[in-house]
Amino acid sequence: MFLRLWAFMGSLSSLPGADTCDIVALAGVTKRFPGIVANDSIDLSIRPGEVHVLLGENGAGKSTLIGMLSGLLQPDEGRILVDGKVTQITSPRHALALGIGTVFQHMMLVPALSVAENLLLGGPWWQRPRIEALEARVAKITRSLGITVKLHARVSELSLGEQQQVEILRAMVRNSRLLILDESTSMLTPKGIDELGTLMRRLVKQGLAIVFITHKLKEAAAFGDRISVLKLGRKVGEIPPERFRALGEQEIISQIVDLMFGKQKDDPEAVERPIRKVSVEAAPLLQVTDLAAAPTDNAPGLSSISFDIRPGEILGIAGIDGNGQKQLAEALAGQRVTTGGSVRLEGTAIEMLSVGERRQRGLRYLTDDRLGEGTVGTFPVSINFFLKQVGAPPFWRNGFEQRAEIDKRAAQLVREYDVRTPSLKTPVARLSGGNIQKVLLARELAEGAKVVIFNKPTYGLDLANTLASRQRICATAARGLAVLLISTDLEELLSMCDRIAVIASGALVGTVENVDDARTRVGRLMIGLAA
Amino acid sequence: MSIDTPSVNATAPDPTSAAAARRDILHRLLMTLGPILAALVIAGCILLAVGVDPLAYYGYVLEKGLFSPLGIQQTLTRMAPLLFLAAGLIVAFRAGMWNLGGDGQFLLGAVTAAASAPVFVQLMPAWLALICSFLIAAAVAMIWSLVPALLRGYQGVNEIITTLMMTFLGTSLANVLVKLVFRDPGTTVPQTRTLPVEDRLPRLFDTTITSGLLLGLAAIIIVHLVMTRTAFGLKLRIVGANPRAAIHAGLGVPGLTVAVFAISAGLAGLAGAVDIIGVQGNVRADWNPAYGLAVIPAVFLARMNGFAAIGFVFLLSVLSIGGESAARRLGVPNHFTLVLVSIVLIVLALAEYVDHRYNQSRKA
Amino acid sequence: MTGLFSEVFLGALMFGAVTAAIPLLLAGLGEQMSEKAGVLNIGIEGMMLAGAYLGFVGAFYSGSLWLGFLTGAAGGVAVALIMALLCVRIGLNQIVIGIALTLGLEGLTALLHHFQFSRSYPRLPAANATVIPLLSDIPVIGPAFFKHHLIVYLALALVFGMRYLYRHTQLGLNLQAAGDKPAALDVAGIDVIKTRTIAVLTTGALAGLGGAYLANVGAGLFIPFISNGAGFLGIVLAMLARGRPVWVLFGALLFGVCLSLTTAMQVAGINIPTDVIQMLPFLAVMIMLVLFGRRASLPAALGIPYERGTR
Amino acid sequence: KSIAILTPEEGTDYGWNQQGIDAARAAGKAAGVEVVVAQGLGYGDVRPTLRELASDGASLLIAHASGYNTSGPEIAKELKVPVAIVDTPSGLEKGLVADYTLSGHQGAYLAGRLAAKMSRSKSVGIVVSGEPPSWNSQSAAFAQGVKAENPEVKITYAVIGPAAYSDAAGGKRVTESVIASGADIIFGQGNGSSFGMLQAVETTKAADGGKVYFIDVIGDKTPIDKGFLLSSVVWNIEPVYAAMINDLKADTFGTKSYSIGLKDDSVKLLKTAAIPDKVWTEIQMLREEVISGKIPVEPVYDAAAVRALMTSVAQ
Ligand SMILES: Nc1ncnc2c1ncn2[C@@H]1O[C@H](COP(=O)(O)OP(=O)(O)OP(=O)(O)O)[C@@H](O)[C@H]1O
Ligand SMILES: Nc1ncnc2c1ncn2[C@@H]1O[C@H](COP(=O)(O)OP(=O)(O)OP(=O)(O)O)[C@@H](O)[C@H]1O
Ligand SMILES: [Mg+2]
Ligand SMILES: [Mg+2]
Repeated sequence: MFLRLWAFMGSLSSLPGADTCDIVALAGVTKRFPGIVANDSIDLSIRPGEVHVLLGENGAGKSTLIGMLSGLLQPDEGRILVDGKVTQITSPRHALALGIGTVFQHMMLVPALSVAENLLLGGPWWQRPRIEALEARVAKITRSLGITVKLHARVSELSLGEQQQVEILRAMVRNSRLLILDESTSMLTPKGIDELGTLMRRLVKQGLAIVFITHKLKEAAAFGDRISVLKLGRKVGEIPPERFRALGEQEIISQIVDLMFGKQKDDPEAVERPIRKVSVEAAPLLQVTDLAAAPTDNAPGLSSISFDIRPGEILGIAGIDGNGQKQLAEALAGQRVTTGGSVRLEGTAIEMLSVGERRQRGLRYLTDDRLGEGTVGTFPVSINFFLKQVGAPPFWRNGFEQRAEIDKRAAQLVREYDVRTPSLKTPVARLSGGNIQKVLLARELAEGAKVVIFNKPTYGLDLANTLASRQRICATAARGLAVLLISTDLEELLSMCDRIAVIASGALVGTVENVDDARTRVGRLMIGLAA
Repeated sequence: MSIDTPSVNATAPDPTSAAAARRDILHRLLMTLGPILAALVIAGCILLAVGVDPLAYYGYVLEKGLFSPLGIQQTLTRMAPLLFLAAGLIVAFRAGMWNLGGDGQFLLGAVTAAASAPVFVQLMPAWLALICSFLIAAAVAMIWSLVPALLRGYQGVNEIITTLMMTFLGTSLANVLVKLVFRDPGTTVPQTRTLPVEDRLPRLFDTTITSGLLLGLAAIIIVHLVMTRTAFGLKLRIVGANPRAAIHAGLGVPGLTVAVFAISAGLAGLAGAVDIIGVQGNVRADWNPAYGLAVIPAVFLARMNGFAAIGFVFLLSVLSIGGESAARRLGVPNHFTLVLVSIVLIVLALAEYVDHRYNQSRKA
Repeated sequence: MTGLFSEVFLGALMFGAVTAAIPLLLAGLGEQMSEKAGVLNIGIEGMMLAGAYLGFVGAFYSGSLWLGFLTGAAGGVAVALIMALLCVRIGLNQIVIGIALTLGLEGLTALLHHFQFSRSYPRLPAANATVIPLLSDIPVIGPAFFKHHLIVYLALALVFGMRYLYRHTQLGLNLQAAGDKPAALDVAGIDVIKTRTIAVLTTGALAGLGGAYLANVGAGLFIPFISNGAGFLGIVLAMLARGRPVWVLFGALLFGVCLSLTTAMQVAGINIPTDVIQMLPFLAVMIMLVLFGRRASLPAALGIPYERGTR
Repeated sequence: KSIAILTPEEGTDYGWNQQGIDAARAAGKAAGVEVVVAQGLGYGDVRPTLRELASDGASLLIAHASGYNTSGPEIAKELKVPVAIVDTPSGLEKGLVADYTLSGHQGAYLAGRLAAKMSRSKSVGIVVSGEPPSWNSQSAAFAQGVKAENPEVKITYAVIGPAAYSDAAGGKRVTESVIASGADIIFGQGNGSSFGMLQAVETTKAADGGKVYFIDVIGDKTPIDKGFLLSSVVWNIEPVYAAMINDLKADTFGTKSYSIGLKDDSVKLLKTAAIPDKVWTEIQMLREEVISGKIPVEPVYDAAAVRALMTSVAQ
C-alpha cells in the first residue's frame, strides 16, 4: 500500500526530464550470448505513470532486456538502478520483491495446476495455499478490469488467450509497481487488445509504470507514452512523452518506421490487397465436406466443417482463439484423428492418408507452434529446413545423408528468406521467433506445394517480417496454389483473403466474400450474430 | 603415448588445420586422462585408508589390464559383449527411449544362443550354425522388447518402468529356460549344453582375443554411421529430440518406436550371443553379469557417439580386468573395482561439465 | 492342507508381506518426491545401501534401533547430497550419476562390511513391536498389521502425510511446478534449485530409512548387496503411482503379498518350479501396465536439469 | 610349487567359500606348497583369472564353484595346467582335469534324524536361498532322515527366491513364516541369506513359546552363535585337496573323482551343547550304519525331484 502511494505521489511530481523519479533505469547495459551481442550498452528510463513501449525487430533484444529486469539474466556490463540506487537484480524473487512484475513472451504457467494454484505459486512454503483470500482479491481486480477468469480450471484446459489473461492477472495480484508486458497482445482478440489498452491507461493513472512490448505500431501509438526502439541489440531512438503527445498517430508511426527501417514505407500495416483473379470455373484444389473430430480434454471438437478452395484463392478462417482453429489445421494435415467427413485434394480423397502421404501430394501445414512441433530446437538450422523431407533426394541418396547438398540448399534458403542466423550449424532454438518462422516458411513453400495451410503465420513477428510473410503468402496464391489462412488478426485476413469463414466452437458459422462491408459482416459473425 | 610431431606434420597437407586438429585431439585426451587421473587420486585415498598402497594397486591395474600381453587380450575379449550393448543403447538413447532392460534382453539372447548353437553345429557347417544362432538370439531379444515397444508406441506407457520390469522378468525367464527347457541332461549342474571350444567364434591370430571383438566394433561403428549419416538415423534422432515435431513431420512415430526397441534389444541379444558363442560356451542358471548397468553411463559420457563409446568401453574393461587382478594381489576385496568405476564415472561427468562451461565462457 | 494354513501361519505370512513392503514403500515414496520435482533419481538403490549400512552400524553400536533409523536416514541424505550437488545444482546427467552412485555404494558398503563385520556377522535383537490394542486381536489381520515396530506405523502415516503435503500445501505446489514447468516456478519467485534439492534430500532420507529398516528390522543384520534391487522396484512403484502416495502403498503391499504368496504356495507343497512362482510379482505389475497403462503422466521436465534463462 | 583356489565370494562366509579356502590353505601347508587365493570373483567369466593364475606359475587351479566347471577344463586344455572342478564327475581328463563332487547328503541324513528326534512340535523346516545341486542333495537327504526317524514329523520346504543368495531380509521373512507354520527346527542353506535365517531363529519363538533351533551346512558358525545352533553338516575339504596334491605328484591326477563322506569325517555332524548326550550317542550309532551301508542314502541333485519328494512327505 505504502509503495503504491509513494509511486502515486511520484507520478504527480514527475516532470519531464527529471531522472530522479525513474523507478528503474538502465545505464549502459550489455548482454552477450555465444556468437551474439543481444543488448549493446542500452540506456533506458522507466517511470511511474508512463507506458513505455519497446519496439524492435525480431531478435532486436527486447526479451533479453526484460530478462535482466526480471532477474532471469544478469547483465555482462552496465548498471541497473532501482529507485535511483544501483541494484543487482539477482533472481526473479528479488525482482518481485522490488515490485517488478513480468508477463513473459512465452507462457510461464504450470499446465497441470489450476489457475488459482498458479496465482498462489510463490507463497511461503509451509503455508496452506490461501485460496479464499485469493478469491477475494481476484474478484476485486477482475471487477475493475472487466474480465472473468475460471479460478478452478486447469491451465492446460484454457486457450492461449485465456492463459495470457491469467498471467496479466498474476502480475496484478502481486502488487507490482512496474508491470512488464512482453508481447501480451499477440494472443488477444481485437476487443481484448482494446481492453488491455484501457487497463494499461488506468493502471498508469494509478501510478504504475508499464513496459509494453509489441510489434503492432498502432498499439504502440494508441497506448504508449514513451517509445524506445531497439535494433540489433542497440537502442536506436526514443520518443519522449512530450513529443509523443504533440504528434498524431500517423506521425508517430512514420517516425517509428523511420527509426526501425529508415525512411521506406508510409503506412506499413495498411497493405492494399492485391487484386488476384480467381477463376470461378476452376475445379477446387481442396474440398472439405462435413469434417468432424472428437473433442479432447483441452480442445473443442470439430463438427460439419465444409469448404472449398480454388487454385489461387486465399480462404481465411477468422475466429476467437481456441475455437478449433488448430484442430482444423491438424485434422487437414492428418495429425488429428477425424470422426467423419471427407477431404479431397484435386478430387482425390485424402482423409485416410498419413501426414507424410498428404504432404507428398502437395498439402502443406505451417504450424503456429514453432518450437513445440515445428522444429527440433537442438538440431542445426540446416537440418530443420528438411525435417519433412528426411530421406528424399537429392538431400539423401539411398538413405545416406548428402551433407554438401543439404548445406548448399540450406544456404540458399537462408539467403532467399533472409534468415538471420550465426551459421547453418546453429541450433534453431537459438534464433529469435521471427527467424524460426522464416525457416518454417521456407520449408513449407518448397517445391511441390499445392495447398498450404497457414496457422497464425505472423504471430509474434515484427513488422518487416510480417510484411514479408504476407507477401510470400500472397505470392503463393498467385502461383496458383490454394491457401487456407488461419488467423486471429482480422486486419490480416481482410488485407489478404478472397473469402473469410468464421469458426466458433469448432464449427464454421458463416463465410463472407471479402468485399466492401466484409469487416462488419465478419465482426458480426464473430460475436455470434448473423452476418 | 607421445605423439611424433614431425611425421604428423609431414603427412598433413595443411599445417594450420593439422595443428588445430592435433590441439583438438590433445585437448580431448587431456579431458579424458585428466579426470581419470583425478579419480585415481580420490580412489587412492580410500585405498590408503584401508591400508593398501595405491601406487602398487594402480600398477597392477595397468599391468594386468593393459600392458601385459595376457592382460590386454583379456581386456579386448571382455569388450565384445559390452560393445554390442553400447551399440544398442546408442540407438535407443539417441531416439529418446530409455531402454533400461538391456540385461533381460542380453540374458535371453544368451540363453537362446546357448540352446541353439550346440544343436545347429551338428546339423550344418559351423559358420552357418553360428550365424543362425546369432540371428535367433537377436530375434528372441527383439520379441521380448515388443511389450515395452508396443506399450510405449501405441499406449504411451513410459518405457523406463516397462523395461525395468521386463528385465526383472527376463532374468527369471532365462533361469526357467535354463533349468527346465534347455538343461544339459549330462550334468547335475543346471546349465545348457556346452558349445565345444573349437566350434566357438575363432580367436584372433595366435591370441585368446575373441573375434567377437571385431563384430562388436563393426556393430558399434555401423550404428554410429547409421545414426549420424542416414535418413533412418535422423528420423530416430528427431523422434528422440522432439516427438511432437516427428508427428508434425509425418514420421510414423509408433512404428519407429517399435523399430528402435527392436534394434536396441536385438543388439543386446547379440551381445548375449557373442558372449556365449565367443567365450562362455554355455549359460548357467542364475548367471547374470549385469553388464548393462555400467555400460549405460559410459554411453552417456560418450554423448552417444560410437567412437567415444568404444573408448569408454575399453576403459571399463581395463578397470574390470586389471582391478580384479590388483585386488587379489593386494588383498582388497574385489568390490573395490565397483568403487573405482563409480568414481571414474562421476569425475568424468564433472570434467565434461567443466570443459563445457569453459568453452562457453570463452565463446561469449 | 487346511491344517497347514493355520491362523498363525497366515498371520505370519501377511506380517512378512508388510515387512517386505515397508522398504519398497519408503523407497517409492522417496522416489516419488524426486520425480514430482523433476529429478529422475536412479541412485536410489545406492541411497538404500548407504542407509542399510549406516543404519545397521548406528543401531549395532548404540543398541538403539531408533538411532539406527536416524543414522540410516542420514546415510541416505549423504548420498542424496552428492546427487543434489551434481545433478540439481550443476545439472549433470541424472542417469549417469545415479548409476555411478549405485555402483559406488554397492562397492563401498561391501568393502566396509568386509573389513568390519565379515568375521563376526553381528545380528541385532528382535525389533520390539508396538502392539495396537484391540485391532491386534483380529484374526490374521491383527498379527499381520498391528504388531509391528512403531516405525511401520510411522511409514504408513507418512503416506497420508505426503498426500496432504502434495495436495494442500504450498510446498506441494512448488514441487509439482518444479517438475512440470520449472521456469514458471522460478519466475514466481521460488528457487527451483532449492526446491529440487529439498526433494532429492528427502528422497535420500526416505530411501536411507527404507534401507535401515531393511537391514535392522527386515534382516536384523547387514550383508553386501542387501537391497537386492529394492531401489529399482521403488522407481517402478513411483512411476506407476503417478504422483499419488496411496498408490505407492498399494503397489508396495502388492509386491509384499506376492512374495508371501510364493512362500505360501511352496509351503502348501504346490509343485511348481520356484523360479516360475517368483516371476509372479513382476508379472502382476506387467499385466497391470498392459491393462491400465494408458498414457503415464510423468512430469514434463522429468530428468531435465534447470538452468535459468536458457532456451 | 603353488596351487591356486578360485571362489565366487569372499572366504569369510562360514560356508562354502571359507571351507574351500581354509582347506586349500591347510592342504598346501601340509604339502609345503604355496597357496594363492582368488576370492570374490563372482559367478561370471573367470577365464581371465584362471589364465593369469596359470601364467603366474600355479601348478594346480582349484575352480571352487559349479559355475566354473565349463571354463576350468577349457583353460586346462588351453594352457596345459591341471584344474580341479566341482560337480562334474564325467569331466575327468588325465593330468588335466579332476573333479570333486562334494555332497553332504550323508551328513544331512543324520541331521534329519537329529531334527526329528529333537523337534518338540514334530514339525521341521527347510529353507534354502536357491536350488543348486549340492544343496538339493542335502535337502532331500535331510527330509529322508526326518521321515526315517519319525514319519509323523511334518516337513516344510521353502525357497527364498531366484538368485537370492544375498537376500538376508528374504531369508528372515521366509524363515519366520516357516516357523509360524509350526516348525521349531530349521535346516537352512544359503550364503548371505543364511544369516537372515539365523536371525529369524534367534528372534522368533516357536509355537510352544520355546527356542527354535538352526541346523547349518558346510561351515561351522559356532564362533558367531548365540545359543541357537543345534548342529551343522560340516564339510572338511582338506583331505580332497591333499589327495589331489598327492595325485599330482604321483602323476595320477585326473584319473579319479574325489568326494567327501561320513567315513573319514570329511562330512560330519557338528556336536553342540544343545544336543543331549543320549541323542548324540544314537546319532553316532546311525552314523556307523550309514557308513557301513546298512542305511543307504542316495543323493538327489535335481530340483524338481527334491520338490516332488517334499510334496510327498508334506502330505
Ligand atoms: N539464451 C539464449 N542463448 C543464446 N542466444 C540467445 C538467448 N536468448 C536470446 N538469444 C539471442 O539473442 C538475440 C535477442 O533475442 P531476444 O529474444 O531478446 O529478441 P526479441 O527482440 O525479443 O525478439 P522477438 O521479437 O522475436 O521476440 C537473438 O538473436 C536470440 O537468438
Ligand atoms: N547439435 C546437433 N543436433 C542434432 N543434429 C546434429 C547436431 N550437430 C550435428 N548434427 C547432425 O548430426 C549428424 C552428424 O552429427 P555428429 O556430430 O554426430 O557427426 P560427426 O561429428 O560428423 O561424427 P564423427 O566425427 O564422430 O564421425 C549430421 O547430420 C549433423 O548435421
Ligand atoms: Mg522477444
Ligand atoms: Mg517475438
